[in-house]
Amino acid sequence: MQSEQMLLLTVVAEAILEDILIDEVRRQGAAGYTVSDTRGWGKHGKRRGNWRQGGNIKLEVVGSPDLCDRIAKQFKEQYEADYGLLMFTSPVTLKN
Amino acid sequence: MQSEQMLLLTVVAEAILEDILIDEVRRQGAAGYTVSDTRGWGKHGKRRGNWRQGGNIKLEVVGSPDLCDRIAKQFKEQYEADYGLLMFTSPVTLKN
Amino acid sequence: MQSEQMLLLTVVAEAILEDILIDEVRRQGAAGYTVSDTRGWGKHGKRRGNWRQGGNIKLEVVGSPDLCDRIAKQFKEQYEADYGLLMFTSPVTLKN
Amino acid sequence: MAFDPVVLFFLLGAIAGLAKSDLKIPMAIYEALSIYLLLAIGLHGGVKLAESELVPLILPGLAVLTVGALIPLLAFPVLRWLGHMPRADSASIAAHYGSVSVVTFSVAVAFLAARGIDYEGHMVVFLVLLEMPALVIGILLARMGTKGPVQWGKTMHEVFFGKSILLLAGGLVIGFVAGPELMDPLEPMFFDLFKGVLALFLLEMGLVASSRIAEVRQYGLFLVVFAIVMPVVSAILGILLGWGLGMSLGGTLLLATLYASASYIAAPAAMRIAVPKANPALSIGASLGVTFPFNIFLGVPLYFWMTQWLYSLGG
Amino acid sequence: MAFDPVVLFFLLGAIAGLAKSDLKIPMAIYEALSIYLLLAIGLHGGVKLAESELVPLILPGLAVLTVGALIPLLAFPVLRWLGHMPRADSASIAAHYGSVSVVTFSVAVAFLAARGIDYEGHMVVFLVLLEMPALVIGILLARMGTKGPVQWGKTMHEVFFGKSILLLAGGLVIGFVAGPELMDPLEPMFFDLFKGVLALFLLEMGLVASSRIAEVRQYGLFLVVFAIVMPVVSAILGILLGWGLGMSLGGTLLLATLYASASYIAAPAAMRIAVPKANPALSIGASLGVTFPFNIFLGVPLYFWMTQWLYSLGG
Amino acid sequence: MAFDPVVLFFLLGAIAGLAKSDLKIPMAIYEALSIYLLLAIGLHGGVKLAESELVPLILPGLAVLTVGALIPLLAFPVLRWLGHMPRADSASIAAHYGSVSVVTFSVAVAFLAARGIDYEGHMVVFLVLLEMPALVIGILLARMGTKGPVQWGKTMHEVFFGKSILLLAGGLVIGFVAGPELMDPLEPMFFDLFKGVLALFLLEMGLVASSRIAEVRQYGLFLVVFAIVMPVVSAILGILLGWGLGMSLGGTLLLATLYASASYIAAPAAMRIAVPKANPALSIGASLGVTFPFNIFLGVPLYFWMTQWLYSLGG
Ligand SMILES: Nc1ncnc2c1ncn2[C@@H]1O[C@H](COP(=O)(O)O)[C@@H](O)[C@H]1O
Ligand SMILES: Nc1ncnc2c1ncn2[C@@H]1O[C@H](COP(=O)(O)O)[C@@H](O)[C@H]1O
Ligand SMILES: Nc1ncnc2c1ncn2[C@@H]1O[C@H](COP(=O)(O)O)[C@@H](O)[C@H]1O
Ligand code: NA
Ligand code: NA
Ligand code: NA
Repeated sequence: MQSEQMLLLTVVAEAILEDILIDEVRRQGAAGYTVSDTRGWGKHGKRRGNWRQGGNIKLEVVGSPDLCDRIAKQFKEQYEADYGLLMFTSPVTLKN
Repeated sequence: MQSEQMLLLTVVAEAILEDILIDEVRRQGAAGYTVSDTRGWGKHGKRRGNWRQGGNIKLEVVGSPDLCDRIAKQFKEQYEADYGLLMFTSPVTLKN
Repeated sequence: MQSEQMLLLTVVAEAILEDILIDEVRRQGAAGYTVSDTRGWGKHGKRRGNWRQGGNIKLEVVGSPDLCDRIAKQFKEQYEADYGLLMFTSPVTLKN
Repeated sequence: MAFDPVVLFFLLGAIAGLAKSDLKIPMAIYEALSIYLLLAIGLHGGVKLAESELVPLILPGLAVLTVGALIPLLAFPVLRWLGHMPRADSASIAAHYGSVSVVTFSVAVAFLAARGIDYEGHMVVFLVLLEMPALVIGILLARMGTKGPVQWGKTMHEVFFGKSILLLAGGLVIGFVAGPELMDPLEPMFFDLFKGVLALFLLEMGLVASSRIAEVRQYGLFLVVFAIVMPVVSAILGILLGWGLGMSLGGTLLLATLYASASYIAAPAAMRIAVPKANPALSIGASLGVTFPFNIFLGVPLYFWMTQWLYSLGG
Repeated sequence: MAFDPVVLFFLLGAIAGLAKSDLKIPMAIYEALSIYLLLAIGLHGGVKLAESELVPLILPGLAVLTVGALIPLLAFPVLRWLGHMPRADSASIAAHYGSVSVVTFSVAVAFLAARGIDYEGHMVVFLVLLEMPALVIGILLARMGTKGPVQWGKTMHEVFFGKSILLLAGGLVIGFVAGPELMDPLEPMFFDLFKGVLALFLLEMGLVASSRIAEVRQYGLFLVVFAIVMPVVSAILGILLGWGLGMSLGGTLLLATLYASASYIAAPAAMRIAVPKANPALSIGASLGVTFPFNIFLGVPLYFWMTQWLYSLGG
Repeated sequence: MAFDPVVLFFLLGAIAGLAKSDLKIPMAIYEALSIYLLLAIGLHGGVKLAESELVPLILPGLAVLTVGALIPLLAFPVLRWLGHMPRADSASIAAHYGSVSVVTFSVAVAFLAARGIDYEGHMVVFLVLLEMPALVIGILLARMGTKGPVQWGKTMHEVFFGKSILLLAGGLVIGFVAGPELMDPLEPMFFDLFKGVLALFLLEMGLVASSRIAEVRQYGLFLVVFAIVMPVVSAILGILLGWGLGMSLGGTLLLATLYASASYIAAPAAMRIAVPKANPALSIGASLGVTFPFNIFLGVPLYFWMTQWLYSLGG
């Protein structure tokens, strides 16, 4: 994993999408993912996080630029139009 | 949003500041924000997160360097002296 | 803290390691740390986060490249073989 | 009118929300309270069911289902052509109003208990049955005239194995299998505390609803009026059907309340997956911000009064 | 001295904390327990109040408030000039000690219940009233001699619509409006479980307090002595006032306990916003790490003994 | 066989898990339920202990401990040489089966209560005592033949001040010190609700176990057979010992259940730190995915039947 430049893909999305997004990440061949609960505000209004599905999740995947691109492209096509969604990547250096 | 280099501004602060910080972020014109609960330790001692106001929040804003600078400057002036506060930015590439 | 390029070291690990990892971070001389609860999946299988020790934590430390390296090296030696562990760094600009 | 104290907890929550108080029910507690209520209602019904005969329930059950299916079919054209709302939103809102609210049902149960009025044990079976069909109808209404595959598998899974149906039906079966005697040691938890938990849940509902009222206001008067008139119309259907089926006074009130109530746990989850184009703020805003408080404060007493009036004629 | 088992839970929590056990009460549970306690105390008081007359309470209420306002004014100069503490810290600590602790009050209520001693229902009204004024006085003390605007709006909002006041007052009103009869179905939740929830809360308090003791030690002996002497002085004021007002033995103990107790829910939140220069570790360390355990283990029995002694003279 | 309704909650949870329902018990609630159960079991035992004499317990206690220590020593060679498992895994699994499960014990307590059968109060003392030694033996077994320092300090701390022992022992002492009378106001919380909380906990256990069953299947039939045969063998040891010590029927069933049960709270935490090379999926999979459901559905009734049979001979 260490030779190539790796990216961290961060996806913030409505909590109801958690299982669907995770399945996609595994299908695309990621080596792992990390999920946490968040709340927030954006174009789709306020996500208070009072209850599970009224909040957001943050899904993070460390992978090759190619993998991150593929995942982001897929999510953009399928979910951006109808769901709260924010995606960005940043360069990281793996330490293990 | 995509043409320019975007930054991710991360703010770790005492949980009691959540509403105040969020108001400021919206006033400065951010397009959104994401909040999560954290705990930690720093110059102001240990923040165990046993109860809501004994913990920290992490507030994240993706925006232009200018926006992030403005927000960070405002927070630094108003809260750094008296409250637990950590702020940093990192470059990100938007994917939606 | 501002002159030198700083790094954000992110460590995702089994929740049971929280106290041990934190002690090490302080021993290595970090100025602070931030912890949050996460769940995920990787080489060591699924970490559902149903209960405290069935989930992961995310430990974040902002520090000099040298500090982050020392911490990551120590964790790699002691925990990588036997525990779920992911570590990476990314460059950040301190704003306070 | 002397309000049951539980609805005052809703008021307290709403005040806290409107006053932007720092009072917050943690998400984990909200989830736990809703799990408790679903289970307890199911267990309660199961125990009552264990004491009644099942075969004579089949025909009335079908009637209750059929009339229940009319509600979204009635609501949809009103929303679409009277309200000029997009197809997806009309379908989603229709589904919410065709489905049912466990908490509104619980408030009506408490209303009866406070007056010492009994009701048929199988009402909880109807509650379980009524939760689903409206969701399917809503999805079909949303699909008509559009193309592309609907995620049926995922959606049906969401509905059948969603926690609402699962806990209600699970509790029903456990209560039925165990019967009153074996359930005895579980009574302090699932029966004695029921109204207290309901009160705490209503506190949280008030907090949430207060934020939804502001949102629904944006969408104009039509939706607010719909959110008040629709439940009354549905309740009248329920009262007539209950009376026609020869149900008890209490049972008829519960049926009217079921028809009048709008879902905000199962429906939003299912609709978000199956009809992504529908704006959830609209449907939740109407059902939680308007219909829910209307029902618990005015609706239930009104339906009770109407039922009593009808039954005094018939008797 | 036979301790009430609830205070032993505090001890257990403190031992777990000092031994660095992995026992942790999740944040959501802590929040839920505190919401419960505030509501239950409010409801309890409301029901009792529904049975008493309100008008004769106005004068005693004013007296209780006035003497209560003396406490922070007494504490401030001691902290500032005897303790050589910064103005902001002196003011903030004074506010904490002028305000009240619902859990200490609850322990005293349990103490009376275990002995079958009754008390005036309006004590909870005093609890609500006493929570606020000291905070305002503390803020004013902090402002004197400094410039720049105080965030009054935000602070007053924090105080009045903070969850403490809101739930206490809300519970009080609901209990009062509903009265004993309608509250009956809520009893298993809000009355029968009260002491059990208090025990669990004290377990968590022990965990937290144990970490605070270490912190307060850093600030030297003065603060520790203050955190023990101040409550005793305040309690004596309360005993004399209760006696002067002709209150019952139980009521006087509760008044003494209110005066003696130091806030650690409402005050820290309000002071953190209004007096940001004050170090919260100092005020919470003293109130939670020293005064709270002192009060529940030694203070309450001591104040009871003093009250009994005074009343045996008078009787 | 009429199942106690509490075990049906396990089934409901397992069905929800296997059907990939969205039902989830929030982590905070899981933690709270387990804290409650540990405390309540401790308090229960403490109160019962307050009514019995302590000195005559020393010799039986030693016997129970000695036989208990045999269990991991018996399990280890079976796993290592019959199952060809790595040393670390064999040791860790042996430790899990030598230690005990509080929830399995609770189900047996409920089993007795439903049948009105009494048992010795000091069984909870045995529960506390049996939790630890197997963990130490497991660690020693893992160390034999390997080098490098074992983190004894950390591990012993994990065991002695882990929440399991701390809450059980703490509850025991509080219940003992307070005695039945002072514990009275805590009864609605810690006694009346016990079975209801157990039901909710079993719901969550079902959810978790369902995901573990899939995992344990990967490791082949040997582990599954071990996870069923081992508890039966241990139970037989317990029945013979209880009978030999002249314990009551109820006490002997509880002893058999303690021996038969495998830990999944204290042991996993301790082993993860002390024997990091052991794969936790194996030990938790076996104890939670197989042994736990086996014990609550079939084991406890079986051990009861065996105990009754033996006692009918002896009697
Ligand atoms: N500029 C932003 N910075 C940080 N988080 C954002 C931003 N925009 C959106 N988000 C997060 O992404 C979620 C969905 O965004 P949206 O689709 O814009 O509603 C929001 O609820 C926020 O949590
Ligand atoms: N060097 C650091 N790395 C990561 N997090 C930090 C660091 N310093 C401070 N923090 C976080 O920021 C909060 C406030 O910091 P402080 O003002 O230094 O007490 C702490 O409670 C930590 O959660
Ligand atoms: N490629 C990845 N991207 C994001 N998170 C990961 C990745 N790999 C592992 N993780 C996280 O690190 C934890 C431990 O990883 P592992 O040791 O691979 O099981 C997992 O449970 C995930 O939460
Ligand atoms: Na309906
Ligand atoms: Na006071
Ligand atoms: Na065992």
